Amino acid sequence: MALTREQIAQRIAQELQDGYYVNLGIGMPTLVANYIPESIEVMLQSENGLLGMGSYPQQHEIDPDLINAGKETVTAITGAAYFSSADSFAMIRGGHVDLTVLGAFEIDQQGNIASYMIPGKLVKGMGGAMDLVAGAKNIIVSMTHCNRHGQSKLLKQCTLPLTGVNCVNKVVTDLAVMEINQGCFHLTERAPGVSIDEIREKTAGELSISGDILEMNVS
Amino acid sequence: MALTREQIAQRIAQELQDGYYVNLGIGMPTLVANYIPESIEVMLQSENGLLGMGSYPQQHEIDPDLINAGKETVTAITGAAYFSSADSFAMIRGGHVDLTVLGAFEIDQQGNIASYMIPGKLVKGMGGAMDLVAGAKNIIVSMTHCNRHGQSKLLKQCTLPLTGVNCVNKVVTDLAVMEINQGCFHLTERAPGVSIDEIREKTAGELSISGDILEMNVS
Amino acid sequence: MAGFNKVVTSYDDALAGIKDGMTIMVGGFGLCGIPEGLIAQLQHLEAKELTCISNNAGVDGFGLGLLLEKRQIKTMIASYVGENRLFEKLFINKEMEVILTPQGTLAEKIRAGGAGIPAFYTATGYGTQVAQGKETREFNGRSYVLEPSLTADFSLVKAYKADTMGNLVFRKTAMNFNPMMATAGHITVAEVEEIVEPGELDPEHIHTPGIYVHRVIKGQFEKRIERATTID
Amino acid sequence: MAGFNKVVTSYDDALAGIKDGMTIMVGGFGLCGIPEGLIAQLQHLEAKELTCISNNAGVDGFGLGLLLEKRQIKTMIASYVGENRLFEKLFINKEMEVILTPQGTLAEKIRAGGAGIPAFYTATGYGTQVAQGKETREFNGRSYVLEPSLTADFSLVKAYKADTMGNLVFRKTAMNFNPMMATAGHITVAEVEEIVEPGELDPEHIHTPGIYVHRVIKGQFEKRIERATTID
Repeated sequence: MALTREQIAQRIAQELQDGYYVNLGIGMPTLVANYIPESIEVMLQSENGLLGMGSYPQQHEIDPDLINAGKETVTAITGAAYFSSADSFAMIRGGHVDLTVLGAFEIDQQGNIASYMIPGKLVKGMGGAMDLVAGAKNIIVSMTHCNRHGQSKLLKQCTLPLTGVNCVNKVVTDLAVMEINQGCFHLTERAPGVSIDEIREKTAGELSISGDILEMNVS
Repeated sequence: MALTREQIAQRIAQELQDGYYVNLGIGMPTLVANYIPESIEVMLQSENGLLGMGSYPQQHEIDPDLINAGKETVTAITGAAYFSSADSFAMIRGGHVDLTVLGAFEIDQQGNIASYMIPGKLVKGMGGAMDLVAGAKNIIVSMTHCNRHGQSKLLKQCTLPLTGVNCVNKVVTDLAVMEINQGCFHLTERAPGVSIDEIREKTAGELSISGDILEMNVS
Repeated sequence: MAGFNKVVTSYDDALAGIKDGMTIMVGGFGLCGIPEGLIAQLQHLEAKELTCISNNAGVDGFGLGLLLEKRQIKTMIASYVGENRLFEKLFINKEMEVILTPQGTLAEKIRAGGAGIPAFYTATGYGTQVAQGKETREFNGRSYVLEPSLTADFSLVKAYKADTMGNLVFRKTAMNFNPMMATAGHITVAEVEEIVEPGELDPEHIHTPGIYVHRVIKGQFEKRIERATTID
Repeated sequence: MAGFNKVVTSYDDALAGIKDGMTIMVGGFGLCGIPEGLIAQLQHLEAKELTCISNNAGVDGFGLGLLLEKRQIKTMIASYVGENRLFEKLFINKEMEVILTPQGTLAEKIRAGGAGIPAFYTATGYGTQVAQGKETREFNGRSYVLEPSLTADFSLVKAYKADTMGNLVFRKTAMNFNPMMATAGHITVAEVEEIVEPGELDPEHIHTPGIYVHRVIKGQFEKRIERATTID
């Protein structure tokens, strides 16, 4: 069965390693923070100027001067640091963030990503997404396998304006985990109960399947 | 009579205006700080990372973590700020320092300056001088009119490796004050008792003299 | 002798010299850390044909949204302009030019402007619409885009505290774009929560040295929250 | 689980991985704010053919002067190398390559390296020997030089305090080149006067966030003064 948003976040959280500095995009990627394994420590970077983002505040802790990149009120953990937007993106552009997780409208087999604009419909701007995909050492995209019309979002070539080129290393969808390299989606895991045929059918880009494809370990 | 080093500094101090941020180069320019008129306030920038440099410390105030760009121990005034070398030169390169005073081996009628290297003899490096001459809004050179061999240091064209091009606005020597523009030294003041003929004789570059040339007001 | 006292006591004095057609930087991220009173004064002055450089464009009726209401902005340079119906309408109807700029590139263009760097290369935006018409170039096998720097006639920033000499400190994530913008304005005006005497700010903790700040005014802040989100 | 504890307790651990031929950045301005123990360890390790990036080259017998004694430096990138007879001798006899770089350009090249900017334009050095062989270009009628950025295999920095997570604060003018170098090292090692627990450094006053710092060691500092100058 297709994963829920929470299950996608849970699977992505398995990619985290002890000591990682991580930037979680707005929306579904934010949920990953709820599934960080207790055996490791991870620091969250928020591109508006915070390293060491904590949970949402309790009502009495709300501080208008302390928000995340999604403009939600947050808290800071012990050992956090604040800095300017220039310093924050120096950190991101300079490749110091170990992992970035972000959503997308489309990705393609070249590792291109389209995530910020639907011409004529949704024109809000790229925010920090273009810097994040250009700068992070490792980029995981978190999204549903198909759009609401049932069309694949894993394409041969993106059709929407690009956020970045040749930058996505891995995608975790409600149906599968795939690595992207050498112009191809490489299936590595499937959602519990989802058939390889269904994944093949719903992946418009070049798909490579080899060896046993295990089921994702989510609860 | 030719001015002393202290008198040159005294004359340059008359160029300071209330509210100026000023960088004083190593050596003779440093003396300018001793002649800031009491009627105005000036902030001194030291390019190793201090805005608001104070006087030298008393013996018991010496702090190895607080030095100026000449590596001398100094103090900081009330309202000072410390910052990194990158931030310091952002300030300098960005044109935020109102006035830079520095020494030179040679200057020429194009406003070029040579101040950091005598090939085969003195090869210590340019330190911050190249950034200062490229960045400051207004540059005054402080030097003797002639070298120890009696040769003019105000030339048609510098002979030594340049520190910067088309950047010197004014020079104050032991003999004269001159403005530099349109490929010419313009004499504006002479040292008390020094004749215009002597200045003409000791200025190798193109010299323009017009109107009354007053004596400098130094004590 | 005025010396280094940068304090002004009226919003008229704070924005004296603003003219139609000027380029104005405005600090803040969303509604966090914006110079609320200076923006209101800008609306009050009715300066027109402005080029505004700000990460966002406020919301309907608050922040830079106030200037949109009066159609004061001709060109908007920003990274994210959502959460603002009027903005979208003006943008889609082409009543306003919008130059969408990646957030990190925007921050760096402003820093470069203040630091006397006319242009720099960044990988951000390579292969996207952002790079269209711009020079690109390879360094060590990777492709980069040449980005020119930005400066402004006025920079309007919000700080937590200032001393009378214009030294500024910011609070938490209300820092955001304010420090770079302070360096890139021909005239920089800081609206702050508290003005203290020189010496009360630790010289090692000053985020923006006073050399960058020309006027300081004590403001009143509503500090509206866009998305109050709690753990409860 | 090591988590974010960056503390090491021996100089061997602090510089583990240093190899002949590496590029090493070393913080400090003159003898102010230099990582004294890390430099001594570098001499002890006898790593050779090093490219050293540091504003200065120490003095005879102290700071980077120690590495000169053992001829460990192949190439020195610095802005000012006076006050050092051995250095002058090695330089003039061409036993060492020296790349003199204007101080502000050096600082910015290092900052750019840490910030993922491969190159930038500056007016500094235009028309001088520094611009020889480099691309120049006009922006708005003024000429600029293209300067590539710098990074290092190791950056050795000196801070006043670190917490165990690698957050750093510097003291007075001992800050100088240390913060940028911390961002530009593949491995950054901070030698500090005091190590404190996370939370003891105010998050708004941290100069270098721990993301840039891989190892922290408590050092012993002589803090030699080059020019003790008093008002007396």
